[in-house]
Amino acid sequence: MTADYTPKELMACVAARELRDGEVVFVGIGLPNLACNLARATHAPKLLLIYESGAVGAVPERLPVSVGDPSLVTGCIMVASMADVFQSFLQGGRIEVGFLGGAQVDRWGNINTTVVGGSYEHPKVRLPGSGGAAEIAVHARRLLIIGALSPRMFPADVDFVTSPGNRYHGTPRSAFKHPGAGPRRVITDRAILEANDDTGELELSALYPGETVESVRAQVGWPLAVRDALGSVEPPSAEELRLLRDVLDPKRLFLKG
Amino acid sequence: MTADYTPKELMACVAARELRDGEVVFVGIGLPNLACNLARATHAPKLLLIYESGAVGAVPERLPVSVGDPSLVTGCIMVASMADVFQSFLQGGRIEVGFLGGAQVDRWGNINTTVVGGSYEHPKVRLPGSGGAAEIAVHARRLLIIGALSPRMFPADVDFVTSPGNRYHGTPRSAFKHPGAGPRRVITDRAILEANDDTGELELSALYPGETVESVRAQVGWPLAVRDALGSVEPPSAEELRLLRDVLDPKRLFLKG
Amino acid sequence: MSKLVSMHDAIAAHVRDGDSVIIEGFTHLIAYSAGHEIIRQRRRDLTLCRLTPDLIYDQMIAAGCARKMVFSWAGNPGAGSLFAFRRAVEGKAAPIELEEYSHFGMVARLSAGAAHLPFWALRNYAGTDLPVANPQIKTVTCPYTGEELATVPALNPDVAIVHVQRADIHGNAQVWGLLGTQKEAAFAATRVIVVCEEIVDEAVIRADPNRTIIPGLIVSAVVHEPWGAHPSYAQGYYDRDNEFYVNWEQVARDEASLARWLDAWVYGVKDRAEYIAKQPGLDERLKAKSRPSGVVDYGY
Amino acid sequence: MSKLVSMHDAIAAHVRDGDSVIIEGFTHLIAYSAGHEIIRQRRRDLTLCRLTPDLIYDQMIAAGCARKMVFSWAGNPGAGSLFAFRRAVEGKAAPIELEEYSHFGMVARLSAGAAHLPFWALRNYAGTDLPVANPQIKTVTCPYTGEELATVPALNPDVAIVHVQRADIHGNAQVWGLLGTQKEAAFAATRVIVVCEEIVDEAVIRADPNRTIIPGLIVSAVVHEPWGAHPSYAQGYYDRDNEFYVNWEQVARDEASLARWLDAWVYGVKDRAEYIAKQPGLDERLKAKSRPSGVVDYGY
Repeated sequence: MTADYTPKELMACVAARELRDGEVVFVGIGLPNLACNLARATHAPKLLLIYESGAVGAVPERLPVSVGDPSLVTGCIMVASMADVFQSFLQGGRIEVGFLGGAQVDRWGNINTTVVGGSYEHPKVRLPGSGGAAEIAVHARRLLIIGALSPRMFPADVDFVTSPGNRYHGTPRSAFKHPGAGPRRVITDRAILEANDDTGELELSALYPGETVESVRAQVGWPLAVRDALGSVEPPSAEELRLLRDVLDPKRLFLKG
Repeated sequence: MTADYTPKELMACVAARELRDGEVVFVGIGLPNLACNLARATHAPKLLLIYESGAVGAVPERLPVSVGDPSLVTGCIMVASMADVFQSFLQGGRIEVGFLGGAQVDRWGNINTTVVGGSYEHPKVRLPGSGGAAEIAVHARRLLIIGALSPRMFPADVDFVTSPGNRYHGTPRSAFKHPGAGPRRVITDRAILEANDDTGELELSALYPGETVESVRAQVGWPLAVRDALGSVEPPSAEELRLLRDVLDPKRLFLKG
Repeated sequence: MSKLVSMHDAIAAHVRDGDSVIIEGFTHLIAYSAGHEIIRQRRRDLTLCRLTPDLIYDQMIAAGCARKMVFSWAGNPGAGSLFAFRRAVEGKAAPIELEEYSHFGMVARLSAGAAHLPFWALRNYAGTDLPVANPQIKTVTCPYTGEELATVPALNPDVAIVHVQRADIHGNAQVWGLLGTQKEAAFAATRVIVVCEEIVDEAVIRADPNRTIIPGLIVSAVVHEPWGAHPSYAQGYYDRDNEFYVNWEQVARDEASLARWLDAWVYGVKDRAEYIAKQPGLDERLKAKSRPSGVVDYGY
Repeated sequence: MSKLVSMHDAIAAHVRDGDSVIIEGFTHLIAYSAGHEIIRQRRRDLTLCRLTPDLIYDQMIAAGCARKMVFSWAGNPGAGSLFAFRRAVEGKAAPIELEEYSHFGMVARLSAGAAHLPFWALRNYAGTDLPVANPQIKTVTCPYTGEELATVPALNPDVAIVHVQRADIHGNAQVWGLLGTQKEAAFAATRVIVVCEEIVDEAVIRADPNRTIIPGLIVSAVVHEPWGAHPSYAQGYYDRDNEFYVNWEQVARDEASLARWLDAWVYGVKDRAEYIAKQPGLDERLKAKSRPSGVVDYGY
């Protein structure tokens, strides 16, 4: 064990530990990809990675910089058309875990990757939009959200709901009959938030080393509920750090900062 | 020119002459396949053949005995999945000519390949069913029907409408908004029947050598209308016969009888 | 973890009385070996689904496996009739229930099943008797144009059995030549049995990932069964046994002679290896001549 | 009859002011060369459709070609923002109209377009603001289960432009590696321009017909344009130019610097050959290492 690690490194480790061997994961680039490959290199060698680009069972020989990187194709198990990715794999119920990030995540796990400030028609900041996020949030059997805590990123309500969380303007997710269970956990740089089984509200469930309830609450735009039995989070092991730094992201493309 | 030919040979020639160079044809096995390959070998070298099995641009080195024959695949231009054949090629409006046969063809060009006699539930004779015929009759821009005349095969009304013709229980085809124009011509062993542009009724439009209006009417189960200007049909040329007999069906798999 | 098992064990584990079963394959790659094993294990009350029932379903009907057939073209391709099927429908043998579509309708049903949608829309069936014969053919109104389109319901069989040219032990399966609707059938099914001509190393699959039509993650069992598609064919391996299809007319026209055929060629052999050993000369008669594809490059 | 023409002539003949245009390709095989020629020929009022607009649509927006964009993810993949797009939407440049879906929605629109259906159903969008922002997202009720499903309308662009690894002069086009949604885009469009890395003999296509994704019968023009997808990539030919994507942030953040880039690299070159000749060393930096697929056999 070592105290010499960055928040992003710990986030990658926490995300990796969420994954069980043999699961089918719909992966995005960046920390989710690092987390999956860290899991494959440690406790989950049979994790199956599917990218929205159509690469199934990818074993990239370099760090992919986009979900369409050619290294995801060379030596993968199957290339699916995007129609098959979304219809047969995702809507077909074959994806166990989905990973999403976003510019904003709210109290109910709704994610915004569309616009911030102003209106949809006249936004202050225009973001890229859904990509595959809306359907991942609908269909992945369980959804993990990953992102660094800040009041700006974690407001009480997002400016635009791109990807459905656990409640939409007061209506619970169950009313929409989405096949997936929705956001279960949010992996941040300070703590793990977890959805309340009854209400779907995100609550503080585990603190990273050195963090307190107050230090986390200060970064969140709503009165964050705190679980009775708060979990703790192990810092990265020496082996996890070695893999992340020497093998998985030696140029620190996604671990910097 | 030679008088020494069989009705089936002439049918194949007449069908071949219906095809224009460069057309995209949805082909079945037997006489339609022979006709297309005869056309390719004579006036229409760029005819493009598509089989419902998914073989596009096939150039079989032997006579295929089914639409899924491996000789249709080796050296073809594209193998399409059946979903693509029916959705993108046929429903997508890419097929100019469709060929169909059937156990029964009626006054309106409706085709039956399902049941003869009795009821649907308790038929006297159970036929194979639609296969791709229903959708070919809906979508091919023009439909050619091919079959030997007989009162049994050409009743006033078919026992079951498998593939739509030009009128269904009094309702004109136009009411169904099918993309294809429906059966335009019926190529038989004695004459060519053609659909009336207004009513869709099949009428006698051309006689084969040696046939008369009466000899044709005797084989048809309704009072067959006769066009004012009856066309005549050239017998097979020596070259057409040579191709059919020596090149295209030397074992007389489909030309016998 | 390997999913490789014997045909006996695959059928014993994954095909149960009362199941809906689809053995897909359009002329090409029909899993006859699996059908025969289902007959040998005397499964009953199956709902047999398939675009083109072919001889294999005729044999399964004759053997008493079927309660119902869901299909779009029931004939002997290029040769004639399915006689056991006809006897059942024409009142000359124990009846089976029918649910009938066109090819496009069956493809659409499997597309819906694979996509986990309850229905599929298509332009079809208006002005025909098919929706009269089958009330499962319905309509939907387009929310944009107001057009009325035909619909068919999703088909999600309990088991799909797919014969492929090659697979690895995890069930990653590759096919070339006619693709039929095997991919859709596999994704639509709850359990999937992959039967292959060749078991190959995972590295062979990974060298050409665009040829994979079924990923191992949806596969329950893998069976290695060379010549398992006879008398249908496997492009690049062996030709279709047309003689068999033509001769079948004589075998099947008569109930007793069909029963004798089943005794000799299905009940009377232990497995596919025995079935093949019993007909020497197949290799000389049907083995494919070589027509190589050429190589493409997956480097970057 | 050969359909092979120069990029200049293909764009001149098939892309008109006011057209809806789709240059499809997911990261892989993006027809940059065609986009640049559209800019050089100063097309106006285009509706640019595409899942991932990428830098090429950002360049076309900056050049004033676009009236509207139909899309699902507008970013610089792996690097950041599309700044010309953002300026247009954030009120800092001439505005463009937006019609926005998710990836699945766009794929569904193209699937409907290719199948000549007016809509496509999918399980999506309930409990999000996307149908609020885009009233074209509607619903339909399943005639079997009564479930309410989301729908999107068919997308049938006037022109689809697709970059492929190889094609023959008739437009029969083969792709391996990521397939994106190019096949659907081509079948959905009224006119299709195929741009290829390599023109091959028809015999090469016919030796491996399962690799064909677009048949010549739907193709209007074929353009031979080696390196035509740079800075995106062509599996087996050259790698993605990631440096270009990363450096683009600095080029495009400022309107004037983006205009200078267009002057130098689009208006300032006659064609793709000049564009490539202007950046020596691409070959050494990006040329693909070999990873052969292996051979399969199509014999019978």
